[in-house]
Amino acid sequence: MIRPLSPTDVARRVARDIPDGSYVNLGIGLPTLVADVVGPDKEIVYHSENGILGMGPAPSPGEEDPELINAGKQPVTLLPGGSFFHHTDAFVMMRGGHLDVSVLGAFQVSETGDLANWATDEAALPPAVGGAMDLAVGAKRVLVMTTHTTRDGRPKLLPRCTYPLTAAAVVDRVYTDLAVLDLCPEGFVVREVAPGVTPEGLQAVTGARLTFAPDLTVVHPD
Amino acid sequence: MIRPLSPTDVARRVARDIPDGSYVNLGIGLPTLVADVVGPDKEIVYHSENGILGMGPAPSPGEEDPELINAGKQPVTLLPGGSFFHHTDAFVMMRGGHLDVSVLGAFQVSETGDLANWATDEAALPPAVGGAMDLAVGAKRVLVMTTHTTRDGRPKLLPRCTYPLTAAAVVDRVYTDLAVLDLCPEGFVVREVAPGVTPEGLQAVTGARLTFAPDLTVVHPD
Amino acid sequence: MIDKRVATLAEAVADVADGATVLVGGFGNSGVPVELVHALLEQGARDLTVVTNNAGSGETDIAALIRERRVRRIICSYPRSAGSVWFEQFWRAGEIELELVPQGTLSERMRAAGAGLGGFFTPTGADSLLADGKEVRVLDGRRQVFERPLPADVALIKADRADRWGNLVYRTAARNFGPTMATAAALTVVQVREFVELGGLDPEAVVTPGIFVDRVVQVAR
Amino acid sequence: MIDKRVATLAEAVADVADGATVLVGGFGNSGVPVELVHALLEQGARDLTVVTNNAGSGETDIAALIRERRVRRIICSYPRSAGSVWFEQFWRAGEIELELVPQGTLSERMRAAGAGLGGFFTPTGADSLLADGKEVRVLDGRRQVFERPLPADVALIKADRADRWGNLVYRTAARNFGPTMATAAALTVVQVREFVELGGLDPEAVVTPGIFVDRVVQVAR
Repeated sequence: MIRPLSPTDVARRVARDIPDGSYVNLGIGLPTLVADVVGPDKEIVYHSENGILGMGPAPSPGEEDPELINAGKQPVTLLPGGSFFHHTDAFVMMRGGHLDVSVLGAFQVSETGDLANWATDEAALPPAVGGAMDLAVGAKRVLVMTTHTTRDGRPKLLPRCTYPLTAAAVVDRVYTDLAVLDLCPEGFVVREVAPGVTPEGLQAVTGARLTFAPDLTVVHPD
Repeated sequence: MIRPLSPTDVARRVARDIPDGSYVNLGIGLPTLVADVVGPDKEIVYHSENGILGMGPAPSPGEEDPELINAGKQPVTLLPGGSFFHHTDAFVMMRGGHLDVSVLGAFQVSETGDLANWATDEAALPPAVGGAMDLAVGAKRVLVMTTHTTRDGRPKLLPRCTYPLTAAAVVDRVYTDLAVLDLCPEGFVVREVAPGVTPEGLQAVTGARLTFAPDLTVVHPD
Repeated sequence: MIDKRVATLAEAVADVADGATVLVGGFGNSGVPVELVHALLEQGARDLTVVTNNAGSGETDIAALIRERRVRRIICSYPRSAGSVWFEQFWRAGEIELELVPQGTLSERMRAAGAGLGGFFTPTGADSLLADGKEVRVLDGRRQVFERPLPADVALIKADRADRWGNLVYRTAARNFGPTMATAAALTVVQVREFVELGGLDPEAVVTPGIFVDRVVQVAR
Repeated sequence: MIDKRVATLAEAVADVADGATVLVGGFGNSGVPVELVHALLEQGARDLTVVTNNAGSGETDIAALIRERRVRRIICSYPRSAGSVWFEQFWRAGEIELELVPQGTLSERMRAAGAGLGGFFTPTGADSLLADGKEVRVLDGRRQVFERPLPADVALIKADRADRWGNLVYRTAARNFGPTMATAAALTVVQVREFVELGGLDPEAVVTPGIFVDRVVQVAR
């Protein structure tokens, strides 16, 4: 029986790949879960593109500062050692390759590491990009955290993205509710699968052709 | 009898053209004299390209701070309201057109407003440019303060510069020991002359053809 | 004597012209110069190009400017939010133009304007449709798109404290676009919480030196 | 746990390789990381490209590096000063290469490297012989020259105080090239006067956030 990972379990698995001492930007949505599950043994400096390094957890109710918000516009706190800077400098950090890890959501990822996470083909909504493209091109490692398929069961890991690209050939690793996959010269290489997931089963819900690592294991979120 | 203006008198004449409240950069050498003669009725904010706004006068002997220096590497002070910033921002101010006035020295100025003030044709010394080119292209008004001729009597105001250019078509006004000249579409237009200087006499020591303003006056430094 | 303090919000925005390009600071609801935008609304300038990160939300500030048909064109990175109903309605009706710019490029284009540069190449967006029609060049082994400076007539920003020279410090993440916008506009107008004496700001900690600021008005919180 | 403090100057520069490009902060004698440069001299790396505003003076720091034949090439804006005798002697003998860059362009090229940009157009020097061989384009009605980023292997800079995350504040005009150089090098090494506890620097007044810093060593004044 397939037991897909919960979003929190995927976040735990991502957290394991973030080394102590890293400078990390967590994209809006699923990626923000990562901060909640990183263990206290690691000191991670979280970056927010609106001008914060050293972001701490959400404030207690009633303690919110309406101007101290993260990129998702939620109230946050600042840790000792944190700092504020202006937007242009925040993007120097991103685009300039100073972040160790960027964790992003995705609509689609291609087997060449292309990322589509800012626009669908829906023309009824105005387009909006925010910092997605800067995050995708700049970090030393770009990790994608997403469900393996769309809500209606269509694959998100594809030979080529059909949605507008955010950036080409930037994704290093993808974490889904069903698997952990690396982007390699040969395309998607599956390193780990969720409990009960078979290679055939995973391939059936994936648009791109998968390669399975010889040492394929079952995901251990912790 | 010709009475050339002293460097201090030239500085006084320049100072008269600097409006109250201006942001001003004074180049190394002669231009630094200007700060000494600006009257106390004007509040001028002096900029130094090494990262200072609101520079004050030289400190009293014994009060020097070896790290608080101006672009000429002389010890200075900071006025209340002054601020420090990094070099890149200092040049944003210069190149970005934020300075009201830049006062520069010159080896040569051409009748089209070209400025040569960083290199001669002497090959024995290594070339050095510093911030000269940034100052010349960026300020809202570029004023040149120089002797009318070289020490050996050769003209500095020329049809075309023979020394390497700092920047083309940037000079607004030239102040020499003999005259005040504007750069106009027709070339050098003489506005004021030092006591005893005749049009013919001035033309004789000038390389470019001069036009004399109909309301030509004698320089009053104060 | 330099004194950039003005007494009223109305005075601060009195001469914004029809057709002006106006930079408006803020990210989400942090650092938005709400009172200055409302003063601009009252002042009546129209046919504006507004440069800002978001496209307003609810019924205040930028959303109100849009609702009152003062904005011909908006240049921003993220016009969509829970409350961006006025923008969305006008956009769907074809009554407002949108230039979508990646957030870092938006900030960097304003910086280029303030820094007197002619443009820059950036990898951001170079492989996306936001590079359509723009020059793309391979530099340092990656595709990069040429982006041009984004200067403006007016910047409206919010800071925390100022002195009469217009030196500014900000508060937490409300700093966001303020320091860059201040450099990019011909006229920079700032609302602050508090005025301090000249010399009352630490010269090592001034974030926006007064050279970039034209007018400052106090708005009590 | 992040702790960028190192105990000795020798440790701070231990792995600078022969052939490295090294940014050295300072303007005149203000903000020069003298002790770090001396540690580099002792460490022995040679064939260096040194990027700095001036070319050293007297017998210390950069002048000493030149005298000891460690510098193959210098990229700077103003190599000539009263005491720049070693540089001048080597330059005349053709034993050191000089790339002369206008001061603002030098700073901006390092910023471009730190900011991940592919280059920029600037009016500075566009009409001068320093634009020879470079692309010149008319933008916004003026001639502008295309300048490329200037990245480096190592930056040696001087700050005033730091915490263990590598956050930095500077002192007066000693700040100069430090904040920009810190962004442009793969390895940024800083000498400071004093360490403070984490949280001991005002988050509103940090000038160089620790993300740009790799090692910090204390040098008593």
